[in-house]
Amino acid sequence: MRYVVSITRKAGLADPEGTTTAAALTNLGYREVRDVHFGRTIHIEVTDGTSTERIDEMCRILLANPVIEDYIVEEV
Amino acid sequence: MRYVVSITRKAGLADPEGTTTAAALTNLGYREVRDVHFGRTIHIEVTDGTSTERIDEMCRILLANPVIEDYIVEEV
Amino acid sequence: MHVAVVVFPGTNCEHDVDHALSLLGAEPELVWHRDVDLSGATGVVLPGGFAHGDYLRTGAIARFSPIMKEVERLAAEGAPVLGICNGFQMLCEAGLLPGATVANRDLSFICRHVDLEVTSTKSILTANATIGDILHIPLNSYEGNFVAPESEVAILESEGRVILRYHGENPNGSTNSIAGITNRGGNVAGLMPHPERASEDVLGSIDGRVLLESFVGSLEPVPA
Amino acid sequence: MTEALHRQLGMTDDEYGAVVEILGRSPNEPELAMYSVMWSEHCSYKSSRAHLGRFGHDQPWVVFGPGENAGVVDLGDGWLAALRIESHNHPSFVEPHQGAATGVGGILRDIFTMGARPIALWDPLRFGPLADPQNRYLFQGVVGGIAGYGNAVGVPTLGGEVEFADRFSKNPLVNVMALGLMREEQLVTKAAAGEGNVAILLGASTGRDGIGGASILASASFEEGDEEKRPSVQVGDPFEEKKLIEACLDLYERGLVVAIQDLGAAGISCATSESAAAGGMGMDVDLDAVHVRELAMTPGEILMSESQERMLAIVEPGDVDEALRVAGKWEVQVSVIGTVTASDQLRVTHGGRVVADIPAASLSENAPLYRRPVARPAHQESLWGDRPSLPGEIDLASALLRLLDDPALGDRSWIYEQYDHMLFLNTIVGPGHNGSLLRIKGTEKGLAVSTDGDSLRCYLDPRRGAERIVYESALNVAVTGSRPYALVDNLNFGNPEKPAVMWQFLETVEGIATACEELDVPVVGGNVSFYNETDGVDIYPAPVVGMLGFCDPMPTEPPRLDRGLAGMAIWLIGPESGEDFAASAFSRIVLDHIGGRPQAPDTDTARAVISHASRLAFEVPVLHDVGAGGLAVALAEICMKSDVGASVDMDEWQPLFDETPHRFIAVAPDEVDLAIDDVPVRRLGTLGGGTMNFGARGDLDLGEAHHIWYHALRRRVS
Ligand SMILES: Nc1ncnc2c1ncn2[C@@H]1O[C@H](COP(=O)(O)OP(=O)(O)O)[C@@H](O)[C@H]1O
Ligand SMILES: [Mg+2]
Repeated sequence: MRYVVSITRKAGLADPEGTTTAAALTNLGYREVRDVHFGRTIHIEVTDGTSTERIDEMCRILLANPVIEDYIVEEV
Repeated sequence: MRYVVSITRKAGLADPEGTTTAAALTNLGYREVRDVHFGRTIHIEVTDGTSTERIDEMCRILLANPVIEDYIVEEV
Repeated sequence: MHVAVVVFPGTNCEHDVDHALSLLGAEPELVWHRDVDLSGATGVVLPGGFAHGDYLRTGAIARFSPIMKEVERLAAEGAPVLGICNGFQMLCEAGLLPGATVANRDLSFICRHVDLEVTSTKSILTANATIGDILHIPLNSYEGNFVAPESEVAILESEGRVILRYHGENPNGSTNSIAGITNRGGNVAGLMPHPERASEDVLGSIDGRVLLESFVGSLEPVPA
Repeated sequence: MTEALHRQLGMTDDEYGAVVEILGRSPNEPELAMYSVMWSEHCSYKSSRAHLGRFGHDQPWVVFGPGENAGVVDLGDGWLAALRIESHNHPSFVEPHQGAATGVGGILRDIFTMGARPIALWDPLRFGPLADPQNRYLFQGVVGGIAGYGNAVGVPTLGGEVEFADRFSKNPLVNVMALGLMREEQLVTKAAAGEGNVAILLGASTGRDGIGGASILASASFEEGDEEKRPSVQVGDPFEEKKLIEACLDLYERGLVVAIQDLGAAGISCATSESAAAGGMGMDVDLDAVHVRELAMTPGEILMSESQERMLAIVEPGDVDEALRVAGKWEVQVSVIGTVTASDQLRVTHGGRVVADIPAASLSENAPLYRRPVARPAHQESLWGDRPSLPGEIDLASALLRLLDDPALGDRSWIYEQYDHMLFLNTIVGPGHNGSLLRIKGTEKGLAVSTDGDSLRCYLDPRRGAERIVYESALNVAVTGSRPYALVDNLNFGNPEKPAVMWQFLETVEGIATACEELDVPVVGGNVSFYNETDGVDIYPAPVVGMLGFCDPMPTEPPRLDRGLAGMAIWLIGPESGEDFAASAFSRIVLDHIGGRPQAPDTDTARAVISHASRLAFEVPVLHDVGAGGLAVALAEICMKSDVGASVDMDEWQPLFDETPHRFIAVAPDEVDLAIDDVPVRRLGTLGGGTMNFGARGDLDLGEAHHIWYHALRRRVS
């Protein structure tokens, strides 16, 4: 089975990739763009029967940095 | 309105980040992990009425690298 | 062993730190990250590089190396622990220092000399310096942009734990131009720039010496 | 009707016939794949091999010339240097970031395959004009890829060079040079010796990366609509490579390796066959043992995969356990995949079946060899006749500003500040000066490197252009106090099936070989990249040389451009003509003219000037070779880096901008006497003030010059 973890930077913290991309899109003429934020996803394939809690634990321990990031776990 | 673009590396290409993270999880005792792949997401806030096609165009032009990445666009 | 210089897979500044500390009379010893014993060490340096390729997040995987338990023990006992660049990022990930670093403001790697202002001398890294000193030292990083929740930054500032700040231009967008910080005890310190790269005249600057000398000076003599 | 498989793989009918003759039967699919890649232009040098023997390399300090993975020279006291240059042009066009990154990875493996620790990189680059967004994308991607890989793998990039010209749109050139250092005990080669010895595969797992990729790609031209044919891109993993470097160096230090070979084009098939053939042996290879990244790979795929970051080590049976332990310590994956045999055959099995059985040496030794037709291009004469017509008078300040605003003449720190150029604490003179200078810690020895190319001058006259880049690189290392010691060359050309391209190629070989003979510099390695052609348009002939200089002792205060002080005298050392404008930056930028015939070099002057420079480097604070942009640009660079103006007196404007070869500027306190027999020396003026003052010809404000120069490249990429 497979889970996907989506990680985003906590609101209010610098997101240079997002800021730069928003500026680049505006420069290219995409005036409808108001804000861009970057996130990352981690796709994890695990043996069947692995619980969401287990993935959540991996996130807390290793995959996300609680100081600056939020995450959500979804089965896919 | 908001869209999220989810970008993943094309199948078959090496994913060193994924491989290294999988090994780290295994080292930490998560033996149920079989495979890890990294992706990225771009969260875009646009003025109301912006079409999916428009976001798709941004992806082709700037946001994704079609040579090595696949992407999907979703409204959220 | 006087100072342990820890080597993780992907670390690359270990020999440089070894070289610079040796010039200052310290007795550094390179230690592999899977070693579990630092009982002979009176201080530790986590040098720069790309431990585990900087994959996942800088310092994230390294923090779980077996040796980090010993580093945490030494830090708790008040021994000097210094993280340079990638080593600084590991100390943040391990919770020994607050905050984190993200991509540079301009999204490009920066390798050049920058000016640093010494803003506190209450740390193992700045004890021998003088507040207001301007040091010319190389910066060498892609993810050197220091960030922390606002409350955390306020605490760092009010407790005088920002020890080094970029002077003049802020090269990477770091919050409050922060280049180096310390813990409450002053014995754990981290900075993004590389003092070992400014430790000999032929390298163009010796301004890093005062920092490394502070560190070496804070080490206990080797037990007889 | 489907085309015969061998043709799809880029083989001619004759080449296919040769394979049948060697085997005495038709090849099966994996065998045909092996021959097709190993006999490709990229791997076999079939169009160039016949001519490369022209390069000399029998100087006594040469340990290995061309033929091994890298050239090796002796530095005395047990020290050896390894050097090598490679191109990754086509992959960088397909995917600039990964293409450039894997180019760096590949060349580093060539260095540590010899036993040396890689200590520095250089990156000669060529792109189309930056006004085109596609070119900007390629340029930024390539620089980012080199930075991303080089920095993370922990090898500093100390310099390079860059040119922009239309002919490189759709066909950028990405060359990388690497330098390694070792103690002589550590030297290893690829020759597998000893029946029964064991072949161990180290490093990344094998996936379906770039099968037949880099090599086939580099052996054919691009045409519009070719996107679909492009093989899958290889993704670089600098972390894996860093582990491999440390593991291999550890294995050498413990004496656990009989021979070692990196895996590049054609992957396992190439590494095993080359290693066996070099030792006059055969090898049995078991593909089931290979650690793979993907399930269900066919034997052909495993054999031909070009997955990065892999090495093949030959180890004595008694040392295998220890070797595996050492690799394990560095967290490098290993598999034992083969045995050296006395049979001469490369025998590959999979699932108990023999999937290939061929004479190991035939892949390289029997490779086709072509003497392609050669003819001087029809337009060459008229190009030579089309000389730049010079205006009588010019506005000197505005002409100089236009040159300083050129992205290839302006400040290149936008590039090199993205590269770690300080790691290892050896960088004594880094990027932004002339040659790089590295110290060898614990000795008084120094190593200098300069990479140089000049495709426009080579287009106007390939032989003279090639000779002149060799002399220029020699002068660039001389101004660090080093003497020219060894050279590697990267020959980037268009389609060799065109006689005009072969003419450019042969003229270039002759030019490089002649200049190296005159300087007594061995050519210890090189690389040929043909088929740099898109939609029928060939690139300018673009040879690039990497000159290694050596000094012992090294100057304690080597010259740098930023060591000039007000009051110091400015000297021009070397000839003046005021006439060499063909291919000059002035003609290209100010006159917008390409034509004429560049001046021929003068070997006696070149030698005298080079040796004078390397002596003066021990006494004088600033030495700077006069290159693109002539005297005016060279002076401006000194003024800008030293942050001091200058007063210069010239009767005419032409000598400030022409590009007569074999000249450098020295800046020194007034009392230092720079004169010498055999070399013209003339005092040009004095440093001081806040402008560049050209007497009656006016002033240029230094602040303004600096602003334009600093932003010339930057403003075009951001
Ligand atoms: N692609 C590049 N990568 C790194 N450094 C570069 C690059 N291009 C130019 N440089 C650096 O910029 C400086 C000026 O380059 P160049 O004008 O070619 O030198 P020179 O004319 O003295 O041969 C050199 O120090 C060179 O190493
Ligand atoms: Mg040059």
